[in-house]
Amino acid sequence: MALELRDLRKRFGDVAAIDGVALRIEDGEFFSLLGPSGCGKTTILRTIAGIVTPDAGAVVLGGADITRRPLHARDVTLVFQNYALFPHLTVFDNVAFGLVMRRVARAEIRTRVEEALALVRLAGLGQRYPAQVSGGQQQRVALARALVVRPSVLLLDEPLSNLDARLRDEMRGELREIQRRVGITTILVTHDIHEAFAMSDRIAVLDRGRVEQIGTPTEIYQRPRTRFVATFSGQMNEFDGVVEAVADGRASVATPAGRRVAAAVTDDAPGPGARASVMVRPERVRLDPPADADQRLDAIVESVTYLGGSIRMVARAGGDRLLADLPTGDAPPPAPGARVVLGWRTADAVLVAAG
Amino acid sequence: MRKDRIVSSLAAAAALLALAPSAALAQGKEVHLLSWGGTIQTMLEKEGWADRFKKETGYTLTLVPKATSSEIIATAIAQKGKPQVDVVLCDMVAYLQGVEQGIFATLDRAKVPNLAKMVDLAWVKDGKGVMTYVDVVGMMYQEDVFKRKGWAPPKSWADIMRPELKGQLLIPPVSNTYGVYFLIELARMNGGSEKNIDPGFEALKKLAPGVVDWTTTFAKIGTLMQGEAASLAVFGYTSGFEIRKRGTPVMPLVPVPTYMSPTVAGAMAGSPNPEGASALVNWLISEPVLAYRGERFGNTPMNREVKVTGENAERVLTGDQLKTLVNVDYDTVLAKRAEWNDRFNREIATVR
Amino acid sequence: MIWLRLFNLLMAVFMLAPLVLILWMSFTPFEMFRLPTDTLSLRWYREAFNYPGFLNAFFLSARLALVTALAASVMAFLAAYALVRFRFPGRRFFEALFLAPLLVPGVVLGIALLQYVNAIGLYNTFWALVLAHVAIVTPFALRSIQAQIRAVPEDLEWAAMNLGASRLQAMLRITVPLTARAVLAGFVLAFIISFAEVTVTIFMTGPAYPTLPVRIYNYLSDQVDPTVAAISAMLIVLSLALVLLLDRLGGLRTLAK
Amino acid sequence: MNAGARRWLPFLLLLPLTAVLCVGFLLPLIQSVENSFHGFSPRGIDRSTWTLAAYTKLFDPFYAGVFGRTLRISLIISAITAVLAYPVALYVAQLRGRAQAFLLLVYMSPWLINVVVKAFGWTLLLGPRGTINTILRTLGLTDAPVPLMFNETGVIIGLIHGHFIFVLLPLWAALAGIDPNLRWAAGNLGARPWEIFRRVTLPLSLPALMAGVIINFTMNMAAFATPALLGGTRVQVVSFLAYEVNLVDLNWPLGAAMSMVLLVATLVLVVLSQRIVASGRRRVMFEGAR
Repeated sequence: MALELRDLRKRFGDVAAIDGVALRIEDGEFFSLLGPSGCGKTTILRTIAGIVTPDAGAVVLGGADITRRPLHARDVTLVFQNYALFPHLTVFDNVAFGLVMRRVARAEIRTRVEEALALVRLAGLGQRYPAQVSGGQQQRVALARALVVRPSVLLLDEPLSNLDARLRDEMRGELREIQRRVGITTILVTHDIHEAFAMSDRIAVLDRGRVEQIGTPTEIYQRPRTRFVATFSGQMNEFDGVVEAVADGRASVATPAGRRVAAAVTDDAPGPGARASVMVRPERVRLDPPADADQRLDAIVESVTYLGGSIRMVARAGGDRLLADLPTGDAPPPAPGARVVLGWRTADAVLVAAG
Repeated sequence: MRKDRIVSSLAAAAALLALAPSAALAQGKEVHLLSWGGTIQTMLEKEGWADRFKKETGYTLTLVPKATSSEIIATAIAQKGKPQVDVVLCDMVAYLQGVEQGIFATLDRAKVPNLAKMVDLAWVKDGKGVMTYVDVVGMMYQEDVFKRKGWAPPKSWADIMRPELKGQLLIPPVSNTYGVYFLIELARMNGGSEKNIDPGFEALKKLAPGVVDWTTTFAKIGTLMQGEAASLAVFGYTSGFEIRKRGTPVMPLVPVPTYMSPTVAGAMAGSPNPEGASALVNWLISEPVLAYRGERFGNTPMNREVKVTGENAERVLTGDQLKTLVNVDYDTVLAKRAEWNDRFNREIATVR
Repeated sequence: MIWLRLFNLLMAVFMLAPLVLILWMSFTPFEMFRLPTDTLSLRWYREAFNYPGFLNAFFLSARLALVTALAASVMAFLAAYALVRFRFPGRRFFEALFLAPLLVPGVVLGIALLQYVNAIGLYNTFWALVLAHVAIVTPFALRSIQAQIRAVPEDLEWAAMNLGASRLQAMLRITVPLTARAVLAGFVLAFIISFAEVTVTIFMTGPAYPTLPVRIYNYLSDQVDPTVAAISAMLIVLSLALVLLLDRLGGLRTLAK
Repeated sequence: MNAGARRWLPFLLLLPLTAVLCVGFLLPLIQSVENSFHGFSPRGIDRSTWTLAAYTKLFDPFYAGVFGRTLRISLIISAITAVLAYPVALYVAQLRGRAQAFLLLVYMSPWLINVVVKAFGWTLLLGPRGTINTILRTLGLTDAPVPLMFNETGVIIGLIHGHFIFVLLPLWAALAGIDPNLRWAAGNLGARPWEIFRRVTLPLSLPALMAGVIINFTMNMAAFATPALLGGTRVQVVSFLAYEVNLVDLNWPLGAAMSMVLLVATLVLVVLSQRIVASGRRRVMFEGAR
């Protein structure tokens, strides 16, 4: 079911935890709220669940305003960060809890719980207590417990943050797979960009209670609209300066050091005279750039680090420091101190207003 | 699951509880007597005197037991204006405090026929109460200890000042009825009186360092005497005999001048069952009850017609002896009670 | 460690000494509080059973303590839940009110209660005693329950509500079972304290409801025989039996969480 | 955060206990407060006049002295109890489940026996010819009996015994609840056992110790039966005097005023000590950080 947030606001004392958030999540979509800790993403999730009452704004589910609806009547289930499994109930009883609350018939509870446990690959563990299963299994119990009631929306609050790295990768895929199979509208809260990118249809990047940008993972990564989104979503080479001219979908920025850098822009980009930055992802920077790379710099290599899949080169071009992620090839990379030419395509550079 | 077993056993306990008979209050035919636990309670409930009362009058007698006269009278006063008890039986001094607060009704001679049989002395405050029996203030000493140490047995009140008895004494504090009489005697002995109590306090102050404990209850005196923590005590004469009877070798004696400590009965003003109250007061001063008190405890009945027989008969005072007793100025005692108690607490109680 | 153990043994002896002495003395053949020397006797146990008042008083006290402990632990749980889980005006006032009965001398509270209970027509009723005893034992029950509720993560309740439980259902199905030990401990403490209470009860109880401690207190006012020692000895044995029963039911370990 | 909860819900939950406490405690107490402002004569309370006489009387050095003694004795008892209870709690906390429970029961046992009867037990034990003095004499340690009763010593012994559990219980709960990892971590970082105790165990158990001591202290302040039976008139504490004033003198206004002053004084002390503990805890943590 589609879920809409309309100008949601919530203050805790002096702090605005949610500062006017408006979103629309489509039916069946996997949507992520991404941001650093303290950006208000968990508060938004708890507002949707009904644990937090907003000061202003509305939560609209499938066209119905549920802002004031008691949380137990919302049909929106939440997987808590620490899972919040009931320690005194068995895995089976934990999963059955929501069905019992909905007065589902006993026989049906049995089949549905067993289905749900099978779905998360926990068949046969129903009689154990939460303390008797592993962390990954606990996470899946929490997921089964939230899914078994067939909610309209599934909320996931950093569900993978308590797992070790390998399990996290595994669960990421599994979670996405289950979500696709069930086809449920899902909202994920996370501070991990890789998690958000790997799982989401769309992502909202949040900072200090405000939405910075909404888009597909590709859009967020390749066309960040703000400095915050650009730097939060990965490494960037930055050229700060003043916009000189905007024409034909490209803008050129003059840096204080006298360098001119260009970037592809859209209509709402900062106009001439505005302070702005041109940003380029390190993996877009090429060594000995081909002809289509119209931005070129002479630089001196400072360091080279072998990362397995790529090589991270740090180089200096005048006053600017440049990062370049180069593919590992047969040829050895240039040694520190070597003079090199680095370049990228204007289309790969983005322009954001100065923070 | 074991949690279920706990829950179910609790539930079972709760169910039992609901089924347990709640003490239903019999209405109307009930009389409440506010008095001591202890011997009175044993007499009424264990020895069947409450049943006898019911047989004789038709009323169910319920005792409201308290530990001390002060507690009895405080309970009665707390119910002032809306009493739940009918008859009060306690020590004279405390009883008079109640009279002063106006909680007692005047006894009706017609409804309490036994009043006609009482000695003149027995009238309290124009019929606001009647003395049932009296005890006298006495001393008791450890015969063995005195013999062992070669001390002469005590005979008079003055003996208590003997230097060798320092650290051997149990004396009731002024808050206790016997303590009041003892204070008055100390005052009189030293040229004072109820109206001039200073000499009494001076004497107490002299005694204070030699007092083991300012003891208020019979039970405590018994235990301390039995453990030879002390060897001379001032208390009720009958208590001395009771302790001796229980196997502690104390010898009770009654020094002259002799003070009596009366036990007074009376009806509460506005009591829920005035008829029953009259019947109970009448019964309390009747021959069988007072004869029992005399024979069992050596209490002197205030009913002229009671004949006491048995081993304790000789301890019961005769009519002539009664006339020789000291007349205490109760009006002064009453007016000064709080002041004396306060003074005792300030000047005497903590001296060692 | 050996010193700690030795010290603990010494303290245990100190704790048990007066009890052991009373137990021993209850077998005295003498008519006074006196330790038996060469012969032991059961006469005071016979006396205790011959005296009708004591047996009735025992059942009354047990009934009172049970009702008091049940009422106090349930109401203390509800109140503790409100105090822990909600922020509302007057919270500190309620917290102070629930602890205040601890601070008032029993004598004063007893007389005040006698007057008040008399005035509102509850004198000489069982429920007057329950009211007073709940007030007296609540501070003891409330504390441990409050601490235990605080130890239950609030997210567990939110999770239950999120799955469709109302707040009441979440409390009953999640918080109650998870705090059952503390509530049980509070229940036991409330029971013991109510069963032993003398100072307040002496004044306010009516004739139809003399509790066992009040009976004992009154009995000792002008008698001194060791019947009460025998009664106390039987109470000690009875509570030991109860404790063992509780242990069989698995409750003892829950007491010692 | 209290969505889903209506504003009146907490009050609804508080209602049963509050209602019971109103009838069983608050209203009687208010009546007694009212009494304390009325006049008194042997004829009873004079409800027509209002006066502060009862309170001004309490400024008398004698009453002040009784309050002082009560406070002093209560503090001594709490201090000794804290010192004695700590090692006991440490020991009990490291035992296994059942042994723990049985030992706690030993410490709870003073409550299984009537105060009055217990006082007779103490008389047999502490009296001039009681068990302890007999042992001391037999060992040749004393000739004259050591006075252990009818003085402050008796009251202190009796109340340490009677109110011990109220310090022990919270302290034990706190010590048993400390994550052993913390101690191991401290040991791993090079702390010796004594250091671990001083820097980890003690600070973590301090709030519970303080909570227990506060309950213990308030109970000492209000204790009646034990001081009366073991101390007698020689150790006059506020409750004992309140008993005499209320029952012997029947001066209820003064009795009520005494308990009001006791209640307020104890409350003030409790609040003050909680403040000090709060600031003390900050200091301990700061020290720990150094």
